[in-house]
Amino acid sequence: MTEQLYGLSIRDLRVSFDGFTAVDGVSLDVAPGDIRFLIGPNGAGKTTLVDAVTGLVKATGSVRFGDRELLGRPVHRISRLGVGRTFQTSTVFEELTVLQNLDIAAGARRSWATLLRRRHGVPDEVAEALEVIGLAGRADQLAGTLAHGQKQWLEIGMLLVQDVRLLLLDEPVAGMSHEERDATGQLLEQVSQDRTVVVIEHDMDFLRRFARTVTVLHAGRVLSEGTVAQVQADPRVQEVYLGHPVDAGSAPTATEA
Amino acid sequence: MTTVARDPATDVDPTPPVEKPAAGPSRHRFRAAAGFALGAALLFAVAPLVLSDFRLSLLAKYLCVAMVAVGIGLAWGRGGMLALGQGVFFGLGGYAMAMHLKLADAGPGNMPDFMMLYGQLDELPLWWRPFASPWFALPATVLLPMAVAFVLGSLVFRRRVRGAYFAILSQALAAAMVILLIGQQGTTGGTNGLTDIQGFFGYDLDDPVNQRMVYFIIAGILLALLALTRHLMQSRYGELLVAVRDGEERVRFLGYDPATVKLVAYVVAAGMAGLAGALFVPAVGIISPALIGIVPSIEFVIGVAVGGRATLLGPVLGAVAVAWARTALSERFPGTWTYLQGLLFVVVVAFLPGGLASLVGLARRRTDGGRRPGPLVRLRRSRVEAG
Amino acid sequence: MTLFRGRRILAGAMTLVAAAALAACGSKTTDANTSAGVTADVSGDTVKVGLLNSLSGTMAISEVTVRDSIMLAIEEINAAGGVLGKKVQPVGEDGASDWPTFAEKAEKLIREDRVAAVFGCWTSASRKAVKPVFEKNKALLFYPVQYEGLEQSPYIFYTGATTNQQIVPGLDYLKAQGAKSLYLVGSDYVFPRTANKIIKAYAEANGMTVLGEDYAPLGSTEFGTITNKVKSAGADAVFNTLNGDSNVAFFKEYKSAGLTATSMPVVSVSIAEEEVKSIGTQYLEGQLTAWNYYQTTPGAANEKFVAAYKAKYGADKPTSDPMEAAYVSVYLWKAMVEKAGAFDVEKVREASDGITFEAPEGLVTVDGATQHIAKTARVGKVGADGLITEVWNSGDPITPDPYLKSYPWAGGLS
Amino acid sequence: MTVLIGQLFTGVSIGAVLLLIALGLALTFGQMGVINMAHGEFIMAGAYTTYVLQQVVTVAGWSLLVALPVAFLVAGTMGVLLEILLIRRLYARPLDTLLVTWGVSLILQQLARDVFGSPNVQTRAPELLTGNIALPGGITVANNRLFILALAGGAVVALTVALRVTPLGRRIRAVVQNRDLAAVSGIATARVDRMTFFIGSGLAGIAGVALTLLGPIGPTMGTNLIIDAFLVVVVGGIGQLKGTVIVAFGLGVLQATGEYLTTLSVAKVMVFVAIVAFLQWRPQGMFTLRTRSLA
Repeated sequence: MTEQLYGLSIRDLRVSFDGFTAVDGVSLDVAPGDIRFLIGPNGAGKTTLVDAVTGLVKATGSVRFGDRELLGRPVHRISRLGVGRTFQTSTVFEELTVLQNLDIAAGARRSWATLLRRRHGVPDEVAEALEVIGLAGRADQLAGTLAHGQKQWLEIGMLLVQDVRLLLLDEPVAGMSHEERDATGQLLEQVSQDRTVVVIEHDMDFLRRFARTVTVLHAGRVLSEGTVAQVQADPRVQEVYLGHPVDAGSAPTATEA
Repeated sequence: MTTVARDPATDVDPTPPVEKPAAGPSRHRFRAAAGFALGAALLFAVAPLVLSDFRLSLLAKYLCVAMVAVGIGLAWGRGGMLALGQGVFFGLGGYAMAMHLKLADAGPGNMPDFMMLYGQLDELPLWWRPFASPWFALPATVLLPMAVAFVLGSLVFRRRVRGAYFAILSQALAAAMVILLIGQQGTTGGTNGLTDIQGFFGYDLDDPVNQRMVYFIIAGILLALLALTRHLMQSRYGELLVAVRDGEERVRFLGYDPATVKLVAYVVAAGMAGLAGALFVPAVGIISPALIGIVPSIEFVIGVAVGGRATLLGPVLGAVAVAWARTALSERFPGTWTYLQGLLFVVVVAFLPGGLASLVGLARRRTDGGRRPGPLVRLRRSRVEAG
Repeated sequence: MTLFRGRRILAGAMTLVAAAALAACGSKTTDANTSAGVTADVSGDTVKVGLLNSLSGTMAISEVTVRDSIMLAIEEINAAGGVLGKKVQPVGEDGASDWPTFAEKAEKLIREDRVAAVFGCWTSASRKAVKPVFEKNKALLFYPVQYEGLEQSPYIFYTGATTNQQIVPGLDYLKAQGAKSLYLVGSDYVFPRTANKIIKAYAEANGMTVLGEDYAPLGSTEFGTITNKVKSAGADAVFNTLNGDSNVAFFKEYKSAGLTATSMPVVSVSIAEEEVKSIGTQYLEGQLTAWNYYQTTPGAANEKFVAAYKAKYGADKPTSDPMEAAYVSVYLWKAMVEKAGAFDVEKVREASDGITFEAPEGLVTVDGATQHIAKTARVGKVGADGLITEVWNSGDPITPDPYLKSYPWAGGLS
Repeated sequence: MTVLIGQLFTGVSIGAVLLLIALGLALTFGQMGVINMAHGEFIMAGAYTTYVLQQVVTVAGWSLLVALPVAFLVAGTMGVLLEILLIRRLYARPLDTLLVTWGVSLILQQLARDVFGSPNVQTRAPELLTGNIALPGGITVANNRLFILALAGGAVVALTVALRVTPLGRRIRAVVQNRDLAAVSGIATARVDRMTFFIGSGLAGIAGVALTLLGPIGPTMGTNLIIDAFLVVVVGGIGQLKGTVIVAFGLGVLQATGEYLTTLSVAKVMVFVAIVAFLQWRPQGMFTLRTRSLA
């Protein structure tokens, strides 16, 4: 793990759908190796921001990871530059085994000759990831039969074997038990040793324990930025959240636009 | 984007689960080898002994349909691409073969009979000429469909035309192809198609012994295609294809281009359909637009659905069973076949989406005592698009 | 992996060995054709005949009526004592409007059921598909529908009209009526395209001009453009070779465009009484058809046929040319067998020349050389009651000439 | 020039037919994602309804008018039955609805054959609708085409108004835009689905009545229409009627023009090529309801 750490640098990012501006000129910097939490009320544009960074939606402005511009590249190219993400709903391949899931994630650079052969044994990076995410004992189990938390870990594991340098996680602990949250948080800390991590999360308790820096989005703009303490002290943040209590443990249930 | 949690219990999975090795690889392989030997014995020894010449030639025809089914199983069952226009590729292969055989029947320098009757052409059209050579025509039966599939597939998959859109487009392609063929009666035989094929590389097709030879070639090639498909399904590519089926966007985020992954399966399926069409010609002696339109293209799919779309053998057995049922039932109850065919579609697809193969799986799991996590557990579909 | 490869080689080897071993015994195309025909099973006190028609699919509309009239003929023959003392036992098969199915079912009737003769087929495509099957097995097909000619198979008897018995007389009639220009509309398949070639050659030789020629895909029901073209061309008459459903749409459009039988008559060659019924006299009244038989054709034989048909299938069921030709074909086969004194195919063929039958359409004679039938051509006009009444006939039966060899203007056609 | 204007009208009227047969699909496929291959047989049901009614109401003009609402009910009821018995189980796997409903369409065709016989049946059109209006310059406009144009236009307006104004329409739109949110907001989505299917299938019935003025009435009449109808909806884009309307007329004019310059066969192939090319440019169709779920 000697690879260099990169930071994410977003400048004046704008995304609009049919006249509705979901992200309205966001600029932010995530330092290499940071664990940055993105929070904000529903409709703040958090997921859209991640969508824009990963090429899922068209956007204007600039998104640089290290010294590479990401905007304008197709999804799979951005992915090959080391940018990986998870989704709010778990998106593992449920009809493949844990091992197959990880093996696919590890293989984007494989040649066709390799692809067209059968897998023999367990590739090193896959074995390593299995240990890190704690699913080594379930390698041959179908991913669809995993518990919810385990699926989220598998997703993170897939990003690890993919060897991404920037992880964008969309509500990774939603619906998890306390024990699972703790395990996930520790996993993030371990991962961030040689990667940059951005987390969208509503769970304030989880945020307080594991966030290194926080960006608050509101109505498509950056409202506040800083450490957990700084952000919590910001009166604008308190105003925005008034009437929107976000308690620890309450799973978000409404649509975020 | 939906963040409303869907209840996994009600969110029924659309596609039947992939077979999973039941035990260690060696046992699995042994089972496969045994199954393969059994199939070969049935096709090469039992069938020719038990069946009359006429029934054997019917079986040869069914096996051609089964070849198309193997390809559809790969593209649809594993890759999620509902290829409703396989008749196009079947037709391309069939016409390529029939054109060569017609030219061979006519003899060097002569034109096929129908061209003189209907086309009043003075000389062979330019695009027919290469087919006089078996060295061109034989590879063309496979490569031509693959090339067409490649062009169409690269256009539509790259633009992320999928699901229903893809199915309807491939159907429209079949319709367009039929109209084109019929419109060029002088050079394609129009609705008649290419008929009255006498010889197959010098062998008289009227001779029952040679018909039997054609049957053996078809059976052998079907077995070879099954072996190839089994290998593809079990390779890393096969796993990737399932992943694309269940979460195309997710695969994209892993750094693959799903279009390429799908393209390979689609092109391979097209090649198989082409080969099947080419072998259908000596077996039945005719290729015509009636075999490649929308209706036959959908009928190719029904066998696959009945047998079990995501399995290796399901499509083959399903295709043969449906084709056989059609012949048997329409002999005994002409006219009612349509009802049965319709019912078959409705019942199997609506109530038994895994096809008959899922019944086998169910029985097997029962004997296994439920030790391994059964793929029958209704999994919820990965909803990556919802991201 | 090794096991896997081994199997693949095994399969390949098996194929090659099997193929090579068997190929060694098979005959080459260069050999004399040695395949013996299948002989019909006439050992019992019945003789089987095959009925091969589409009972499902798009062609069922027409072919079911043919099946009905064949059944009528068989019943009448059985009631009168059968053929050579044997009852005729019909074996029905569904061609399902699918040409390869026709070939498959023909083979089944011949080889499995061992029928003495097969009656059926409608479209040229189905006939072309089964022709090699009958030739290979040396079995007999009686084909009851008017067709495009240019064919002569030793194992097919054509009891419908060939082109010189329907299309050419139709043109003669138009010419006599003073038509100088024609517009050709047809379905996109073999019969219309071939018919139109003949029409163009005829027109050229007879000082008529063909102002346009349009084809619609089979089953097409959108005739706005074609009608537009027809109307703006302003021909003296339209020669219509459309088939099936398309006719309905065409005539509805034709009337909507303000074209009538008096302003621009249409001569159709695929519209018989059954079709008139499904299109509606509202659209067809006064239009012309060319056939060899109408329900209204006078004569005792026809009165008997029409009465028997209606008694069996319902008073509202019309009789038509293909039905009549199918009905006649069974009687012709009976006469041939009785003349030959055997069901043997070769003997029946030898006995066929000169066989006559007092058919509903008038006297018909089998021409042994072409295995077609000499028949009288008739042009009729659709009446308000949905029946077609004759306005012209050729007088004597016309000798069949499937390749139009006796017509100088048709020299380049075949 | 006269011919060209005549052709333009032909194109528009082809478009009107396409619109009528595609409108119901725009609702069931476009809004619910169900690929109903039996839609053509619902059209057939509408046509046979006209035929049956004409046996009772013998004055052609009246029977046609009576047939419109009755055919709507008949086809709509068939649609609801289909929805309740089969499609409800298949919302999670839209591609499978294609195969299941194709099976249903086979059964319905055979049923029609057994009930009404294989041959086509005829209906009498009111004399008013078999004539034409002569415009200056030798252009004639067929009355039946005008009637269908008006019918298609009326159907579009009625549907638009219904979707915009009525409570059911609002619910339908809510379900289309976000099924889950609609469900948690207290909308009985299952009932809305059923009503949507009723209306969509009912529109097929109305198309069937209109088609009796133009073409054959027989067991297989639906199969010739279904692919064209689907292409219109696919190219038009889902979730909005606007695209269906524009594409129906666009394809109509394209086909009429192509057919005039070449042949009907070539024109059909041209239309197909144009569609593939168009989907290269806009893979989601002409207009798509922009929600992030489709991104």
